[in-house]
This record gives sequence, structure tokens and C-alpha cells, in this order.
Amino acid sequence: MTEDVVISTRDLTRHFRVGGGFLGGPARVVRAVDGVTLDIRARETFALVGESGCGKTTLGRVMLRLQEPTSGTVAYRGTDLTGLDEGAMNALRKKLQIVFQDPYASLNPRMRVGEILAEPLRSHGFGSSAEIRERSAELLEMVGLRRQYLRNYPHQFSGGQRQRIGIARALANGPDFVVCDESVSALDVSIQAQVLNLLADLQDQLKLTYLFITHDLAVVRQFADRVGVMFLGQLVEVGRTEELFAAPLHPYTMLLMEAVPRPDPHQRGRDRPILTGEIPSPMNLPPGCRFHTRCPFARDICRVEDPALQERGGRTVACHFPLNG
Amino acid sequence: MAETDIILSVQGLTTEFSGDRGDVRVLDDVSFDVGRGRIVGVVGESGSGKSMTALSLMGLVPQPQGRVSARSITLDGQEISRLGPSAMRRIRGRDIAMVFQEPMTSLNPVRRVWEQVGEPLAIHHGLGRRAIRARVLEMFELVGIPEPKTRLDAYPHQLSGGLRQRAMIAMGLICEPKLLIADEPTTALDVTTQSQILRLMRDLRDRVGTSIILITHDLGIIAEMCDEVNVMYAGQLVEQGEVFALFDQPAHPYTRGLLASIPRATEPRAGRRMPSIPGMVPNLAKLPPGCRFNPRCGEVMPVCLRRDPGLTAAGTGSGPGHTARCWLHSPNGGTA
Amino acid sequence: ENMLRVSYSEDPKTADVQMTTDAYTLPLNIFDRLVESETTGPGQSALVPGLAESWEVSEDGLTYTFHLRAGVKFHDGADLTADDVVYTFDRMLNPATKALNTDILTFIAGAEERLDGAADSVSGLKALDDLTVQITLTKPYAAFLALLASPGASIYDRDFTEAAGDQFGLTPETTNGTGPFILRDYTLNDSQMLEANDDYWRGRAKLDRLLVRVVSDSETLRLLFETDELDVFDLDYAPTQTPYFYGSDQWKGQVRSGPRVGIYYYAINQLKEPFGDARVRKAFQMAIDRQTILDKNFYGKGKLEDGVMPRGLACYTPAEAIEYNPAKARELLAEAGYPDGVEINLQQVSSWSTKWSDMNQIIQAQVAEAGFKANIVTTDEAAFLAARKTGEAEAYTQVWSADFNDPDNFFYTFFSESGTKVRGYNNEDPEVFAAIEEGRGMTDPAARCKLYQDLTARIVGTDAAWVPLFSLDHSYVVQPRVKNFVVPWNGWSDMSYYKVEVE
Amino acid sequence: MLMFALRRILVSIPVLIGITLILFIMLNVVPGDPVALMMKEHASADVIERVRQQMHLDDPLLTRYLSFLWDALHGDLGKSIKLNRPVTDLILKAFPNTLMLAVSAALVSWIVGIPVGILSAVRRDSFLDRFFMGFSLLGVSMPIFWSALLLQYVFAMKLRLLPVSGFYGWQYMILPAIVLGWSSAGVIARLMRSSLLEVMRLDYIRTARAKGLRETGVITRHALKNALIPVVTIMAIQVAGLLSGAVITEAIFSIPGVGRITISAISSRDMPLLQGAVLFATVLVILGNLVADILYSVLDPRIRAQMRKEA
Amino acid sequence: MTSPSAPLPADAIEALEEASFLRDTVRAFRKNRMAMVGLAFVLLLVLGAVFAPWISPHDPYRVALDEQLLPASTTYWLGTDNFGRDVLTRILYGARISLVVGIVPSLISLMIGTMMGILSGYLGGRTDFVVMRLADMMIAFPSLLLAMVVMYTLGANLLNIFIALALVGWASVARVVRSQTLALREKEFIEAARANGTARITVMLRHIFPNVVPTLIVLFTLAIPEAIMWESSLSFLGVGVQPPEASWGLLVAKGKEYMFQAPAVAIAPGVAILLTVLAFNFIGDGLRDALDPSMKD
Ligand SMILES: Nc1ncnc2c1ncn2[C@@H]1O[C@H](COP(=O)(O)OP(=O)(O)OP(=O)(O)O)[C@@H](O)[C@H]1O
Ligand SMILES: Nc1ncnc2c1ncn2[C@@H]1O[C@H](COP(=O)(O)OP(=O)(O)OP(=O)(O)O)[C@@H](O)[C@H]1O
Ligand SMILES: [Mg+2]
Ligand SMILES: [Mg+2]
Ligand code: NI
Repeated sequence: MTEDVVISTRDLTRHFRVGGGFLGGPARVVRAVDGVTLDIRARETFALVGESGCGKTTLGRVMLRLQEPTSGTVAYRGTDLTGLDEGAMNALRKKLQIVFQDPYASLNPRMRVGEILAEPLRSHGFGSSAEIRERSAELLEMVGLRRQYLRNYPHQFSGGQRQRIGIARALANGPDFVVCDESVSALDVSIQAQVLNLLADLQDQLKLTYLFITHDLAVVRQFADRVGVMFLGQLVEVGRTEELFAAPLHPYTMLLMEAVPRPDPHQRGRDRPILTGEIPSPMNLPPGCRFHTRCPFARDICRVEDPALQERGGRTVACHFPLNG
Repeated sequence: MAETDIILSVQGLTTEFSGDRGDVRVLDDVSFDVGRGRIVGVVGESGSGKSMTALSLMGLVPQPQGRVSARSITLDGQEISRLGPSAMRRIRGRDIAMVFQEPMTSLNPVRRVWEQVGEPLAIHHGLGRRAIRARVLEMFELVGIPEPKTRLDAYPHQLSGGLRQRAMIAMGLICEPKLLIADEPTTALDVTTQSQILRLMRDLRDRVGTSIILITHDLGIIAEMCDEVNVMYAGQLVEQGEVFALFDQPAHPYTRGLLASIPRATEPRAGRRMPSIPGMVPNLAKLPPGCRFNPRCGEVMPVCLRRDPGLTAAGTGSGPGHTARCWLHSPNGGTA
Repeated sequence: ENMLRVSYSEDPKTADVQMTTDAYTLPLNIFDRLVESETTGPGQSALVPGLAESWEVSEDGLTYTFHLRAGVKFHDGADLTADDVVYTFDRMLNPATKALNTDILTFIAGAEERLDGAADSVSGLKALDDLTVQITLTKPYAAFLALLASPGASIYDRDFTEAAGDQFGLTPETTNGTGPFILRDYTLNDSQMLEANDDYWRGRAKLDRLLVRVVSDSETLRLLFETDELDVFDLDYAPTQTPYFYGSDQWKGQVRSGPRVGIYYYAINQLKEPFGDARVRKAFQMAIDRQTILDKNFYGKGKLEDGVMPRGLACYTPAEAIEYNPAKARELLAEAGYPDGVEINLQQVSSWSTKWSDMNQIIQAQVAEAGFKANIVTTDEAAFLAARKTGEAEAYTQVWSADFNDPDNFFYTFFSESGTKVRGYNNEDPEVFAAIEEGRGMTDPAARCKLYQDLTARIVGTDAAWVPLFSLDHSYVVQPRVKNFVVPWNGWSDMSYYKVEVE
Repeated sequence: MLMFALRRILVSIPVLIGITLILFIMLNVVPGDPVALMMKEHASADVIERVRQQMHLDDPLLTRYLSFLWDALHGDLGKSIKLNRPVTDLILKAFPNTLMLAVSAALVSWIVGIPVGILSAVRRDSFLDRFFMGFSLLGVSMPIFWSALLLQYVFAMKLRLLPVSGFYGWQYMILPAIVLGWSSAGVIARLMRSSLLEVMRLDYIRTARAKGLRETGVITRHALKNALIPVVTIMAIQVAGLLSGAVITEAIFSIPGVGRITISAISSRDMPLLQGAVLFATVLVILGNLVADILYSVLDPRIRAQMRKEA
Repeated sequence: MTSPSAPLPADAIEALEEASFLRDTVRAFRKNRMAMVGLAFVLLLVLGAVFAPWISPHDPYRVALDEQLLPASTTYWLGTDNFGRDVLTRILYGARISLVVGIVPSLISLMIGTMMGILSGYLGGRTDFVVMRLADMMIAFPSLLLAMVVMYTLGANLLNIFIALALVGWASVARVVRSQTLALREKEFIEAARANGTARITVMLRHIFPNVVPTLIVLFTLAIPEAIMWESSLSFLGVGVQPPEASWGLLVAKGKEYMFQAPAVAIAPGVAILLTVLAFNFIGDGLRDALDPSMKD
């Protein structure tokens, strides 16, 4: 692959066993991530969308090896992460970071902001404690907070502020690749825009690459360069944001987009297809195309054969009968 | 709108909490009407008092810390603001019902779904178990629960989020209330499920004619669902009006800011940066003097820092009943 | 109902007296012995014929011939025969039995061989005919008859006992004796119910039934007694209640008290310094204010003892009084090389009655005045017994009551060569060892008593190997309906209830 | 459910083996000789030695432990050294009494603790609440031997309502059950109260109120079952506590139970008996936990599903 | 890395609320009247225990058989015991042992339990299995018996009481800590620490541990009275603190013998136990309430 690719996964899977064990009967397997092949290019924002439980978070974690993949590989700039030992992996972690969804749960309530920011620096041997303090202050300012706040505890901040602290922590060691797992979903709209702007500015300044996980298609459209749509552990469509929104190839993408309520009362009467039925259990996948049980366009072959991800004019889609084709 | 068409009229609803650090007024003089068969939206950011409005109407504000007062609340012509607890109890669930945000936690995990859904019938109509079961089954069909028979005896954890929310709605509607209050009924759900539930609610309004107060933080939902909108900020109504008027000509700078900062899935990306409202939602215990929005307002005037503007008609060109709490629209503007 | 209800603080665990050394109530009431020691007055006893109607002792004191009473029947109806007697004693000495009381029979010729497994029978035991038993000793032993009157020498039935095997005495079904009562019910840790034996050879007991309850908590015991759930309240189990009962108008007339042929003492391990020095031991003797302890801690219900033999024991004469004199004790200590006092250890066992730890605390305080810095060491019983065997045990206080009325029971137990090892090395005087051996075989009572009196002077007076404290009375409180309640001669809690009556 | 129970029991086997092994080692490395103890004052060293050999007490530790395990597997717990009776017999006789005591104490603690907890929660911060909580704290902070004496004195001695001690019928069980149950009643009442208050804050309680349900209905129909779940957990843990308390209660009330056997077994180094008694007590505790789990599943359908899945 | 060239959008963030976790807790705690009363009592007790030799009116070991079981008087405020020792003095000295017996084993079992619980919960897998089976054993083993076995086998002294009580106590602590650790392990801040390459031991020490501390504090305040009660049970069975040392448990157990003659001898130390247990319970409740909401906000 070219220099340009920051993260590339090949056939990445992550399964969870639930239940089972000693005399516990057969264990069941949740295929949280089930064969994902994906390249994320330098300095792009790659958005991952999909319904709850489709495996977005798991994919993000496996990419950072916060969870071990069941099979497949993840490479960071050509280095296969799956083969690294603990020490080598920890050394690489300064380049691979994550910002979480929950601004409340992602900061240790018992640590001051200063300690929270100093910890990653210390883990990577940043320097003297004076240097660390200075760097922490810089980080705070970088995310738009005053350096005096180093001495405060997380619960003294609002949600938006906390999210900024979480971002500052991710930036501490000068990362290259940052996973933002629903990083703005919990915020109020007015704050959400502030944080998105901050993320955009930081990306420009620090030449970051984002994996932006969200269920909010509107945010995706305004923020991402490319989009991957996930359904039950698999990518069903990948493409440039504008192209994908302009003309979705996969029926699921289309239905997902249609489901988003539009903040314009004049559009309310519009006739739109809606996605029916419930998302199947990842423990009990239907045969054939995983989407066929909910797909308004499903035909016989969809019930039998699992469509492979195929190229289509610079985009990829996993569907026997892509739309707009 | 004719007087008789008003199912709920709220005047001067004020709710206060006494806490560790003195009293906090979480609702300040909230007044609005709900017309028969109408869906009235309440929108606002977290902590602005949306849920508290609903709970105050229902008489469910946590006691003894919370105190609710109102000049008047009439439900279908009946004054209910001064009812005692037991009289209020008879209204709850029968005349006003409520659907809560979290379908996961709002159902009792240890009791079967049909018992819970049918309970209002037992309470208010003293129906027997068989009758209740039959009625619940009907309601399940009405709210579009697939295979309703088999779901009757399910426990909540055996249902998906969407089904649970449908069951909650069935519970709300089972006594055919005059008013249904839905507090963020879809926030916890996926977009696809959300659109199903929203469509269901609108269908039900159309068929059954229930009036609905729909509480949400999502202007998209407001746009899709509501006839009228109340925008809340820091415990106050800052703007109210017909949905079209409000979206087309938002009067309050906060509403405008909100509308501007919502990312839109339908429009191509405008630029790298999005418009946003600076600052953060104020702490109710430490409100700024004057207009509560003044620290974040781009059009702040000296008067805004001193005095709270009342709700007044929202300028020219806006329809009747479009009001805003802003000096920009007050008769003598910022000069006062 | 004609039932007597009494209580003990611990379960007897068995009626088989060969298997216990501390719970004799069941054996005393269920079985008989060839000879019985009968209480003749407070602290006084006499040996009277039991299952043996009469007996002869040979001139050399080695051969005893017992003539059994005819017509005595066991509870199951079997007749008592000489063979049963032979069997009973042989069983005790049979190593397979693992009997505990074998000491009382070791004088019998061939007993040691049998115990060691070298012989299949005891040569000195013979049934001459159905009703005549002949026992031959290896050497004369003056107290042999008294020994045979001790509970351990209870007589069993051969057929029944053999069939019951090692479960003999554990349940009513596996218990069979000739005694006045029949074991009817036995619930471990709760109670035993005994019923009068209608065919008892001395005539039926006055009681129809005897209920023996196990009550370990002393306050509960008092409440039981006061709510009329018990007929006899043994103050030994609740000494702190003494002033109450003696002072109560309701109860003071119901107190039954008698002397105890038993002595409270301090055993001193001479292997442990500084107690190797007789002067230190003497100082310790003199540093204890025994009268105060007796008066205050035991409410004055007893007498000081100055010798090895407590009053009531055969051969008892008052020994030279031990003086309480802390100043002199201090001098003695200084003489022994401890002018600044000396540290000593006093041992106690956690599961023993708190009276021992009370005494230790008092003594600890008292001897401090003489310069002893006493530490109290507490261990559990198993550890204590193990330590005592190996000579590691510290000085400890205990009581010894007569098993049978003979000085040997005291001297041999504590001061013989084998006894002192078991007791924790409280004597190391070879002359005393020899004298005690000699005394066992002496047949002249007067000379024998003289020997023991001299030994007392030597052990307690000169050598200070033993700190006699006092002997206590044993007091009971009985319900008014209880008649004929007599405190046994030795002052034991274990007694025969044959003669007791209730109204 | 059966499978679940089976599974739980199988899982506790290593626990049982561990416990017996620890006991075995502890009691063997320490000074003290059961035989010497058994024979007390009168036995000579030779006799003791002989008996020791006969009882295989001089075999290596591991040999003895393994043979204990082997016999235990065959239902033979050996014979008590001190009591000379088969351990199984002894325990089977004593066990019902202890069980009875523990169960009646548990009943007392539930019958008293749960309603008191509920009332306190409902009348939160009222005089009644304070009174009840004070009373239950009293139970928690009074040594058993103290409350025993107090109750004996009042009910048996002064009022003559109940027997002082012994175990010859149900009346005899009342005082011990109260004494033993009091402290856990206190714990349960306090837990019930806080658990109910906790549950009353939950969303579905608000839902129930929104239906117009009366407060009593809210509590009995919605809050109670949920609030009982943590209480059940504590109940299970308290089984062990009850057994410990039974040791003292049995001694004071002269109840012929396992506790008293065990105490004397410890002090007389009576290994077989001690092993047996502890084995039984442990089994009881494990069973208590099992019962709690089953109760759980009765109370909470989610756990029921979990168990079905696990089994 | 360079710091940003152009300043990022400044947000108009208001001055932060002046509050800290500790201050919040202290404030909430101080509002709880019962808890403050409890605290005051315990402080008084600790002072009394520490300064017992100076403030107690009499010698706790002096045996004066002439003054046995005297009723309360101006010399002996609570009367005397069976050796004529001043009951008040004995209680003050007993407080030293009872408090130490309450605190030290609770600390030990808290320490062991916390370590085991965190290891078990955080590492999971085989460690978890082994530790939890060990804990099961300790919990399944009737605890008084376990304590007695220890006391009998190691001998009855203060140190062994500690061992016995700690052996009994750590398992339930470990369970609580483990379940908290399991919950914490799923928290995003732990994940964040891992994502930063923080060593496991550091995660456990700096992230998990401080977050279980509030629970530990509450457990501690509840473990103390429990240990005091346990000691009294052991003393009753004769395997607790040995005379002439005084612990409350021993005083009560011994005093019971004189319950009918001089009830004060047993009641006074009993009341001391009662009040202390109550006080610690109040403190524990207060702390639980004070620590809880701040965890949530
Ligand atoms: N530790 C785990 N053990 C078992 N199953 C798990 C685990 N973590 C995730 N899963 C399952 O894997 C699937 C994917 O989960 P994941 O959290 O990646 O979804 P997601 O797309 O991030 O959903 P959401 O939008 O709700 O965050 C889900 O079915 C989830 O239940
Ligand atoms: N029990 C209470 N005691 C004190 N203040 C409370 C209490 N409950 C709510 N509040 C305060 O009342 C205000 C309004 O809360 P409310 O729940 O109505 O907000 P909301 O608009 O529904 O927000 P969200 O979108 O987060 O649900 C908030 O500032 C909240 O902190
Ligand atoms: Mg996720
Ligand atoms: Mg809300
Ligand atoms: Ni959303």
C-alpha cells in the first residue's frame, strides 16, 4: 500500500463468546466485527455509521488493539499491529488515540485535569514534571480551556468542556490517528457544533487522521470525507461523503438516510420509504445477505448468497442489486 | 383557535427545587396552550426544563424538594392546578398520560409487559384481568407490535428498544387520554426505529385524535412532527409559535443559533467549520442578570444585561401567536 | 411425677467408664462395682460391699478373693457371674479397647503384658467359680480395694458388652449394667434420661426417673433452676451465684454443702527458671495471700490447705502452715539472686472455667508485691497438654479431687517419677520417688500414714515443690421437694442418686 | 433450573476440598494431641502412643488427608476421636436442630426485617423510621450472649411465658430464634429500607405513578420485588453468619446442634468430627446461596433467563 | 509538536464552580447530624483510649479484693468489678484494645480484600477464578469457626485475633471490590488509560483504586463494629483477648457472670460497645450518603 494509508485492516473479525463454559451448554458467538477490510488515508476523516450494535465501537477498538482481533490484521502505516508484543504496542500507542462518547465516564472522577493530561505524557516518558505541567497547560489551551483548570476535577466541568479535556488527553503525545467514538453524540446541538469545529481545526493544525464513529448521519455529512456504512459487523458500503449522500448504492444506506428527520417542516409531507422490522441479533445471523430480512428490494438470491464487497466507480458496496446503478 | 379547542392551558407554571445551596427555580413562569388533536413540541437543550414541565403538569415532581405553582392549569376546561394528590392521581394515566424517554428503564423489569401496559385500566376502570388482556392485545395491534399475542407475556428485557417504546405508547394510550405527553420518546432509539415510532405517533394522533406534547432536543423531530413549538432556554420559554413560522422566521437569537448549528444531512457540506452558539448552557443556580441568554447572544444590547424581556409578539411578519422573549422584538426595542 | 432433674455443664459423652476419665455420673448410677465407697458423713467415707458380698485378702497382700452376690441381674436380665468381672477388667486392659482408666488395674499380675499386647489374657484374673473371682497382684498395694470402688472399676456384662463393641455405653441400646438406674434416652449435648431399675438388688431407687441435662451457660443454669426446670443447682458451675443463694431468704435453707476431698494447688515446673531454685518456689508459696483469695473469690466457703493431702483424705493431718509474707518472699528472692524481682509465667487454658484465669489474675497481682513479675500465658487445652508432656508448660493452677480415698491417689499422681512427668515436672527428688513407690506396697496403715505425712513436710515444706492453696466446700442448692440429697464424700459433682427422693 | 443447581454444586466441590484441606493442615501443624487430650490426666505416655498408632495419627499428613477424602467420597466421614461415634451419625442428629435454629432465626429476621424496612422507607425520616432503625441497630450491636440473657430474663424468668433453655418443642425455639435473628433482622431492615428508597427513585416507579397508581400500589406492585433482590443476596450471605451465631446461641440455650459439636471438636483436635461438621456447614452455606439464586430467579425474570442460558 | 499558531475559538467559559470532591463530601457529611454525633463520639473515644493512662482515675490492673463489685460512687463512677477494679478505667483501657481490634484487622482485611478484588476483577481469567474460589471458601466457611480454629491453633493473643478476623473479613471485601472493579473496567477512562499505553499496574493503582476508596471507607466504618462484635464473641468463647488485659468483649463476657449481682459490670462495657457500633454505623451511613451523589454528578 502507499504511504498514504494510515490504517489498513484486512478481513478483520472480532467475535465474542457469550454464556457457555463449564457445564453451561454451548457458548454462543456474537460476530461483532465480521470481516472488515478497510483503508483509512492520511489526514482524512473517515466516518463509520450504522445502527446500534452493528459493531462500530468494536471495530474502532480492535483497530487500536484495545481488544484483540479474533482474526485478520490491522496495520498502522505498514506495521502489522496484530503481531506486536505488549511493549512495542504500548510504544506505538502515542500515535493511535481515542476520544470517547461519554464525557462523564471517560474522565476519572478522582483525578485532577492536570493528572489526567499528565498521565499519557508520563507513560511515554515525556520529560521532567515541569515540562509535563507546561505541556498539559498547552494542551488545555489548545482545546480552548484556560490553563488554570489543570487543578480542577472533571465534575466541575460541563459536558462540552469535559469532551474537550478528553480530546486534549488524546492529543497529549502527538497522535497520528484518532478514533472518535460518538465523541459528540452526547452533547447538546449548540455545544456539538463547537466541538466539531475544534476537531476540524485540530485536524488541520496537527495533520490528524480521524476515524469518526457516529450514528448521526447529519454530522457525518458535514464533517467526514469518506463514509463507511456498517451493518451487523460488516461494511456494506464505503464511499466519499458527497457521492454517498448524493446517490447511495446500498439500500440500507438509502433507508438510513431517509430515516433522519429533517429540520425543515416544509419537507415533512414527503413520501419516503421507511425501514421496517428489527435489526437481527448478531448472535443469530440470517443466511445470505444480512440485510435481506429488512430490505424492500430483496430477491431470492439475497436470501441465499452473501454479497461480496465490490468496487463501483471508486466506491465499494456489498449488494447484489445496488441502487442508482 | 377557539377556546373550546384548547385541551390544556398552562399559565404561569413555576417550579422550584430547594437543595443544598438554596432554592433553584427550574421553571420560570411557563405558559402555553395545547389545542385538541394538536402536537405541540417543546424543544431545548439539556437542562432547560423540558422534562420538568412535563412532570409539573403530571404532578410528579419529586417531593418534598420540588415545589410547583401555577396561576392556572386547565385540562379540558377543568382547573387542575389546585387539586389534591388523590384527585390528581385520578387524572394521571386517565386524562393525561406520559411516555418517557428511556424505554429500557421506564418499564418494570420484573413484571410482564401486558400487566404493566394494562395497569391503568385496572386503576381507573377496575377492569378484570381477562378484559385487560384483551384490551392490551388490541392496543399492541394498534401500536404495531408484531406478533402481539406472543409479546403479551414477555418481560421487558425480552423486547427490543423499539418494541418497548411501542409498549410504553400503548400504555399511555390505553385509557384514551385527552393528552399524551411524550418526553423524548425516541432519543434512546436508532434513527430507523425512531422514524417508525414517530410515524406511529403521528398516525395515532390522526386516527385517535389525541393531543400530544412532544418533548425533544432534536429540531428535526419538531419539524417533522409538530404543529406548534415551544423553545425553552434555562427554565423559560424563549419563543413559541406555529412550526412553520418558527422555522421560517425564528425570532429569538437562541432559536436562530440552534437552527444554524444543526448539522443537516440533506445539504452538502458548506465549509469546514459550522456555525455554533458560543458559550455554554447556564447553570440555573447562577443565572446572569437580565436576559438569560445574554452571555451567549451575538446581538446583545445594554438592556439585555439589565432586564428580562417578557414574552412578546415576535416582530412583524410573524403569524399570530408567535412570541419571543427578546428585547429585539419588544415594542420599544433596546431603547427601554 | 417422681423425677429428679439435675444438670452438668458438659456432655458425659459415654456411659462406658473405661472410656472416660471425667464424667462419672452415668457409670455411678448405671453400674455397680465390686466394692463401693459410701459417704458416711461430710467428707467421710467407708468401703462397703457392692457386687462382692465379701472378700478375703491373702497374708502377703497379693491375692484378693471376691465372693459375688447371688441373683444380681443386669438390666437386660442376664445374671452377674464371676466371668463378667474377669471380662470387665480384661476388657479394660485389652489394648484393643483403648481404655483410659487402666491405671487402676496395673497392679494386677499380667496387666502390663496384656496392655502391651504380649499376652491374650491377664494372668492375675481368675473366675474360680460362677460367683468367685480371684485377683492376684504383682506386689502388695494398700489402696487396691479403694481403687476397685472408684467409678472406673464398674462391672459390665460379657455377652452384651462384647456384642456392643466400641459403641458400648453410647446409647441406651448399647448400655447395660446392674445399677439402680437404666439408661433410657441419650441425646448428645442435651440430656440423658435414666429410669429406676425395678429389679435392683439393693431395692428399687426412690426416684422413678433421673433427668440429666447438659447446660453449659451458668446464667442459663440459674434461670433454669429459678424457673423450676431443675431440681439441683450445682454452685460449682456458677460460683458467682454463691452470695445470692446463701443470702436469699428463699434459698438459703435449701443449700446443701459438704467438704471436698480435693485441693487447689499451683504446679510448678522445676525445669523452668527461676523455679529450679527451691528458694524461689518458697517465695512464691509465701507471696500468695490464700486466705484473701478464699474469702473474696470463693466467698470463704472452704479451708486453707498446707499439705499435699486435703482434709477428708485418709492419713490427713494438718501440715505446717504456710505463712503469707511478701516481705520474706522478697528476701528469699534476693537470696536466690533476684533482688530486683524476677519474671515468671503462669499458664492457663482458654477453655477452662474462668475461675482459673480469675485466680491467676489475683495471684499475678499478689505476687507482684514480692517481686514476681508474672505473665499470664494462655493456650488451648491440646497445646497445654502437649507442652506439659514435653516439660514446656509453665506453672499452672488446678484442683485435684480424690478418685479413691487413699493418699496414693495424690502422691503418686503428682510426685512419683512417672507422675511428675505427666504433671509437668513439678518434682525431681529421687528420694521422694522411691518413698512413693514404697508407700504403695506398705501394709501397716500407721507407718504408711507417717510416710505420707513426712513426705508432705519434705515436698511442701523443705522443697516447696507444691503450692497448696485451699480445699473448697461443694455447695448445691436444691428445690424444697428434693429430699435426702447428700454431698458425696469426695465432694464431686458426679454422684449416685440412688438414695435421693423427691416429693 | 436443575442443571443450574447441579452446576453450582459442582463448582463448589473445589471449595469444599479447599476448606477441608486448609482445616486439615491448620489443625495438624499446631501443637496438641487429640489422644492426649482425650485421655486427659490419667493416661500414661505409652497408652497414648499406642492409641495414636491405632488411629493412624502418625501417618503422613497427605496420606491421612487422602484417605479422609476417599472415605468421605464413600459417605464415610470416619469416627469422632472424642465421641467415638460415627461422624455422619453425630452430624445427622445434630444438624436438624441447627438447621431448625438457623431457619427459624432466618424466618424471624425476614418476618421482622422486611416489613420494618418497608415501613421505615415509606415513613422515611419519621419517628417510626428512627425508632425502627434504632431498634435494628440495637440488634446489630448487641452481643448475642447479651441479648440472650436479656430475653431469657424477661420472657422466661419474669414473665414466665417461654422456657429458658433446652430444645423440646417449638416454644423452645422462640427465644433462640429471636436472639439469633435479631441482628440479621436489623441488617435486613436497614438494607430493605435503603434498597426500597433506591428503587423508588427509578424510572419505572415514575411510570407507575404516571398511571395514577396509589403509593401503596406503587410499592407493593412495582417497587417491592425489585427492592428485594439485594436483600436476598444478603440473606444468602447471612446463612454463614447465622451458623456462626448458632455456635453461641446453641451453647446458651443448650441446643444440641452442630455448633456445639464443632466447638468441642476444635478444642479437642477431633479432626474427623471437625471436618465433618465444617463440611456440613459449608454445604449448608452453599445451599443457602443456591436458594438465594433460585429466589433471585423467582424475583427477576432477567436472572431467570441468564440461568437458563448458563445451564 | 507545535503549539497552535492561531488561537482556537475562545469559548466564553464562566468561572468554574468553586468546589472539590472532598469539600462536597465534607459538606454533605457535616449536614448529617447523626453522622456528626457518631464522629464526635468516636473522636472522644479515641482520645479517651489514647490518653487512658492519664485520664483514667484508677489502675486498670490493680486487684483490690476488698472492693469487689462496689456500686457506682464518686470514687468509682461506674462501680468496681469482681477484683475491685474500677469499671470505668477498665472500659477506657478496653477501648484501646477494642478499637485496635476493630481497626487493625479491618484494615488488614480491607487491604487484602482490595488487592485481591482489584486483581481478580481487573485481570479476570484464571486469577479471577482462583481468587474467587478462595473467597468462596472463606465465605462458605462459618466464620466464627474459622476464627476459633485460628485462635486455638495459633493460641489466643491479640496478634492472632487480628489474623483470625482478617482471614474472615477479606473475602467479602474482595467480592465487593471485584464487582466495582468489573464495573469500572468497562468505564471509558480506563479504556483511555489503556489506549495511552498505561501499564496495567498503574491502571489498577491510579485509576481503579482511587475509585473504590469511597466504598472502602464505608466498608471500613462498617467492618470496625463488626470486628468489635466478633472479638466479643471470641472472648465469650474463651479464645479472645486474655485477662488481665481488658477488651470490651471480654469485659462483657466476664461481666455476664455478675449480671445478677452487679449488672453495671456487664452493662457498662456493653453500652460502650453499643454506642461505638452505633457511632460507626452512623458515620458509615453518613459517608455513604456523602460520597455517593458526588460519584454520580
Ligand atoms: N465485551 C463484549 N461481550 C459480548 N458482546 C459484546 C461485547 N462488546 C460488544 N459486544 C456485542 O457486539 C456487538 C457490537 O457492539 P458494538 O459496541 O461494537 O456496537 P456499536 O455499533 O458501537 O453500537 P452502539 O451504537 O450501541 O455503540 C453488539 O451486539 C454487542 O452486544
Ligand atoms: N430533583 C431535582 N433537584 C434539583 N434540581 C433538579 C432536580 N431535577 C431536575 N433538576 C434541575 O431542573 C432543571 C431542568 O431539568 P429537566 O430534566 O427538566 O431538563 P430537560 O430539559 O428535560 O433536560 P434533558 O434534555 O437532559 O432531559 C435542570 O437544571 C436540572 O438540573
Ligand atoms: Mg458504540
Ligand atoms: Mg429531560
Ligand atoms: Ni441524537
